Amino acid sequence: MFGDYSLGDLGAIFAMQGFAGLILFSVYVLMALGLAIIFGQMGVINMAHGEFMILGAYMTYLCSTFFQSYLPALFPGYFFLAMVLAFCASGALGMLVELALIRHLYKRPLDTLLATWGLSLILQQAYRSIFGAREVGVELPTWLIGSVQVTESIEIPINGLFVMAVTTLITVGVALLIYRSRFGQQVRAVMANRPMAGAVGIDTEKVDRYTFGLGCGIAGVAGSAFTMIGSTGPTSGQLYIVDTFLIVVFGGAASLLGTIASAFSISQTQSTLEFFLSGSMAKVLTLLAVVGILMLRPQGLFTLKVRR
Amino acid sequence: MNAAILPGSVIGANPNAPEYLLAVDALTVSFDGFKAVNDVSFYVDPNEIRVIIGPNGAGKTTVLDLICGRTRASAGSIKYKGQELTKLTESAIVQAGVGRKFQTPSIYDDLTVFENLEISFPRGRSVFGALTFKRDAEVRDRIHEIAETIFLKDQLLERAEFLSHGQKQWLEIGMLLIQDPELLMLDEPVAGMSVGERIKTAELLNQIIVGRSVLVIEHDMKFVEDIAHRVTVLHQGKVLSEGSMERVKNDPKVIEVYLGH
Amino acid sequence: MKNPVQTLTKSVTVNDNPFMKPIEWLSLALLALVLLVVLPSLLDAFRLNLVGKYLTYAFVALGLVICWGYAGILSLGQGCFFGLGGYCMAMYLKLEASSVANTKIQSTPGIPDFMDWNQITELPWFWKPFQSLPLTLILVVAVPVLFAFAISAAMFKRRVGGTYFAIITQAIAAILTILIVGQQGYTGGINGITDLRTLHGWDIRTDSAHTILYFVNGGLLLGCILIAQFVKKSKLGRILVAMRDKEDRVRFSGYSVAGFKVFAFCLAAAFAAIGGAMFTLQVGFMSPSFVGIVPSIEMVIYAAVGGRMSLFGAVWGTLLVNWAKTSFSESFPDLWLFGLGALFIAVVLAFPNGLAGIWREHIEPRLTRRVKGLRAPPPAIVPHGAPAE
Amino acid sequence: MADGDHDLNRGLRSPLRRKLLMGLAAAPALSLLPRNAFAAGPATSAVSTTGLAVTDTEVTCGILHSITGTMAISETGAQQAEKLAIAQINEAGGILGRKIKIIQEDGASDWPTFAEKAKKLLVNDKCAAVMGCWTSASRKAVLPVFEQYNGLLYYPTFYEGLEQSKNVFYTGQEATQQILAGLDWVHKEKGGDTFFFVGSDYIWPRTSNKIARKHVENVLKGKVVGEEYFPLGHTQFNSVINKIKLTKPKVIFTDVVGGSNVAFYKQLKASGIDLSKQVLLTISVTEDEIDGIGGDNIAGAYSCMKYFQSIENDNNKKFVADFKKMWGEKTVIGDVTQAAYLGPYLWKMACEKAGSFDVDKVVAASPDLEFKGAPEGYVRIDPNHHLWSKTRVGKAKPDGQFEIVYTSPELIKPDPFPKGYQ
Repeated sequence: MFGDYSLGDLGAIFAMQGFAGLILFSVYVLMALGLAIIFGQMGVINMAHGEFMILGAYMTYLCSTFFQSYLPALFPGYFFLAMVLAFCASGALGMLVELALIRHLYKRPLDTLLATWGLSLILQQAYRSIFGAREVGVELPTWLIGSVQVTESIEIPINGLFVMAVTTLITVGVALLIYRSRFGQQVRAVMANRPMAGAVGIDTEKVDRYTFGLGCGIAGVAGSAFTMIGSTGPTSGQLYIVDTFLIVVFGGAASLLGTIASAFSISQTQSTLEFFLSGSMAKVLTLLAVVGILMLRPQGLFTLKVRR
Repeated sequence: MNAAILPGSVIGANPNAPEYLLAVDALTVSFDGFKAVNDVSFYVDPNEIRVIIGPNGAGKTTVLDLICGRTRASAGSIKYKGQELTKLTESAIVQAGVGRKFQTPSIYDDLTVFENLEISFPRGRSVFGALTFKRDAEVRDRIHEIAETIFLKDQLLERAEFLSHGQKQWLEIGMLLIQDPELLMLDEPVAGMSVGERIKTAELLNQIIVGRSVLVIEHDMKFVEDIAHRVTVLHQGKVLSEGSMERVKNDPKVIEVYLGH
Repeated sequence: MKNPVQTLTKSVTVNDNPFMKPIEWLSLALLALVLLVVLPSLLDAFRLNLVGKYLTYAFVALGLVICWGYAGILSLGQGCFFGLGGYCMAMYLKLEASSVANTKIQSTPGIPDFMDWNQITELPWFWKPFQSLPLTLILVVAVPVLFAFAISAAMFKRRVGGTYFAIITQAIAAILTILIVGQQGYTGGINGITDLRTLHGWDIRTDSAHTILYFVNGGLLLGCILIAQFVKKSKLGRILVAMRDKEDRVRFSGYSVAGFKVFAFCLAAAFAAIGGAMFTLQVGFMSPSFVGIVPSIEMVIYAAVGGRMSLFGAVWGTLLVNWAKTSFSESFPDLWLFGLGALFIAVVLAFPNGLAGIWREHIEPRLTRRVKGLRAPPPAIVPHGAPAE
Repeated sequence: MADGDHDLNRGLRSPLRRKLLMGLAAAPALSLLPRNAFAAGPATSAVSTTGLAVTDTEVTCGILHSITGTMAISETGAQQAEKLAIAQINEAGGILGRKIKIIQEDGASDWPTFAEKAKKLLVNDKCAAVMGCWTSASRKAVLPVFEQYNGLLYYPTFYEGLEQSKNVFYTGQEATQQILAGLDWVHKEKGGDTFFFVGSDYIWPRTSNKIARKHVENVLKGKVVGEEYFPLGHTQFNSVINKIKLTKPKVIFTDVVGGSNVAFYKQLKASGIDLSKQVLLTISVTEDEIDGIGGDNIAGAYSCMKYFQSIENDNNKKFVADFKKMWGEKTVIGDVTQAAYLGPYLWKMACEKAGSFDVDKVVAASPDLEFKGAPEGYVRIDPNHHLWSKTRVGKAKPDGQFEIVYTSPELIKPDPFPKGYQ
């Protein structure tokens, strides 16, 4: 298929394709990070993860309309405030959900799946009632639209770079929080041994609530960022859920590094296959490969071998 | 490990020789580089009661896990009646005649005592065997017999979760008995028991060891002294000492790491 | 003292494992009465066909009771097996409807219309077996069961369980949907296989055919309940429960756990497949929208509402949820999703045993007392803490 | 039972609402009066001989769309238009002197439900006609029902063709009508000779692209340099956009639908492809879709439809005004919405020509009927049950409307089984 193209063309395309892979990687990490915390650290199967993302997207939509109507001068910068608000809204909702629902189900992980599926239906209908059944169009500030011209033929989408930056920031932030902070220490302690953590004076319920809230908040930021590249509608969250779970599971649920590695390998596979095959087959093959590998290596890519 | 110190064994004999019921040879397992069990060898005779002692983290439970196939060995061999166990699945090991009791009572809470014992009855272990399994007189009689032995004959129809801790331990022992294993492995059978239960358990063990070998992990020295034919002391994944309780008790190495503190 | 106690215990244990307890016979009779007598006499042909459609989901729920309730394996991919069973049946019906006489306007007469549109000029090899009815009837069950076997044997051997299994089955449902939609020349794509007319020359679209199919469906469902009851009452049923609680212990009682799980999963797949085939017959088409994630999870909720441990509950749960869906979604389309979501949450939080739990805690004790009172055995015979009460 | 009255009332936001309410409330009372209020019509025994739900004052019409589920977004406009048309017909005296009574059912985005409800509308409610369905899958599901019970369906969506049923009238365009004129235009005006096809992976895009490819290769003597399909709901298009950049087609031809649509155009815009320079022709974006995509993201793209809200003629001005009056100022009107609006009128005309509501007679009277009052302009029913219509190319503007840059000079003949395109 490359016979007709000049070397320069091919080089440019490969460079851009590399970036496409990196952007997809960032998107996947952003999608999966919140879930990796909730599912990986807490063992809760949050089927409403997509809806928490969409809540973030709707917050961004509200922000954009608000700034357009009342503060048009500040419109170029609204996106940052929108992401903060998205984090707060999804995080707060997450904590509420933890309080009302999840905390009763820690011993029954499969039941969290059913309950959160119910929650996702309720949230979808709520979005539909509040924002209407149609997708909403989120106005972006002009500086986020378009692409950077690197060379004559290499162009990199700005929103892609922005997503990459957001992903990097959040990933580093989460890693620091989990592995370096006092809170992270408590989270890990609670996950490792709940009764013992309680016995040494950690308020395990509070840690659970904040952890769940953190995961949902990150989902909200992801949703906010995705308004740049995807649709915002009541059922848009459903589009992400299978991919997200596969990434977390494939990475070996308990490790953030695993999630990142898994997002990397899946995104690279998919983006390469998409380039050489047709889109639908690329998707099927990627999913099949992931499922196949999981069947052979159920513990995922990265896990510690321990005495059971 | 020096085979010469084992009474009743022949120096230089092939460890695979059928005189040993169980021959553990150079057994090693490592978890991410940490060697939980390191080059452990010991040999159990038919009808012998062997107790494994050692401080926490010595690798005692891991050795049992390795024998019954729960954990896979990194190196070494485990031969049971001349058959290599390290390659077999757990269920095949059980079917070969090795029974295992866990540290915390591991019974089926949702089933009755009767059903707990019935499941352990060694017949109809394949899928279709289980489908066509009939609760006939042989099964009933055997279950009643075992229930009597483990002091639970009045609780047969009770759901297992309502039993006391001691009763649960007995039930699990009963579940092993009904399998009629030649090698019985017990992980801390009297832990958490009241004094009365402990005496009853010792009595129970003395009853059931007839005609089989038993491998026991236990911390309770009084209890160990009561039942052990021989004792193996593990420390940091290695065999520290082995022999009669008397001998082990006076081994300076043992005193230093274990009995001393 | 010793003897009387022993005989007492024995006299209980001798009868402690009948195929069905009186209360269960009663439940079965009640279900049969409602399905085969009450509903057909109350409902017109149209509504009856609707109930028939719901009952095909009950097959899936029934399978889930065995696979999820008893064996603890939650599958989010039951739609795959329902769909495969349904597609197998639909392929036969479609071939029959695509006779050369019916399709003479096509460029290749005698093949299904959607193949003709996709420039396929010859019947693909995997369609050929479906020219024969007996072969089709075998494949309706065999294909999904083999598929279930292939998925589950690999995973259970490697001890994939619980949440992982659920997520992987979900992914498989997603893959299968994409494949069916994408390979439209061979599968009919997103429209599915439609316009099915006759089964071995018998027009399945008439009201009388629908009524007959309804009774066949009801009969098959009761048959599957009896099979499930047999499994549940056999030692295998108790092993499944034991496995769900203490998988290791079962392994150390000398059982190959993977084999039992594979069996439970395949049985559930077989039930789902029968349901799918009956669905195709009664509704008249099959499409990928019954294969995907959403229907698969909805089928889990049917079982959960009925009570994940109750065979009869599965049927009642399916009927209840679908009835509610049809009537509420007509009158309050907005509220319906709120209601369905709340139902999921309520069942999980407040009624983990579903309808069957409510029945068992509130209605059955009274009934049992009645029944026992009539037969008047000495009450002393019930030992304290008798099972299942 | 959710019958039409309830839903209709809820949506009405105008003086029209009050009038309609009064009219509807009066309808039952009318039957008590001697037949003079609406007595223009002929006797019931004359207009209905097959047991349809026709009384001296009323005739029942079904509306069958998804109110819930994923398709509700798309189907809203169609059912609104159908209700508007029916309200207008009623106001003007109904059909054969009878008011149209609506029975609305929810297909719930679920195909068996469509079949179920279709059967209910035909068997229980004896509807004389049904306006409904949106996706091909739902139409395929109800088709056997309509054929079995000899019902009458008016189907509004542009679709892939390859179907022709005695019991269905297709008021949208079939694929050749929609596509060929657009391709010809882009070839002639924009010098389009190389094409890249991107579609969602299901029957409509695949069939449409097949027709488009044949036309490009055989008629336009051009080249298709790429053809890609993505699963419904796919949201990542960067790889295919790179492929487009590599192959440098003159024209990107798209039929991506749903949430994927939004993602595709946002990512296309972000990748630096400037739609004012790169020609993009789509057959899946109407004013409805632009709402979600965002006008900025798709401005400059060309869409190929038979109707745009911005068509300048008196019929359309009145239609747009009435529609907004009934359903709110912010609503937009897309191609399917307008096609749905035609259904009740075509039915009315056929009934009046036949002098009967009997399905066979209505069907027999339909071919060659002309409807001059259509917002899109004049249309005619072909004997193959599809409509003769013009095809237009519109250029998307940032405000979400289209600037019509081309209108086919003549009505285009519908050809659901195009020879040479299969």
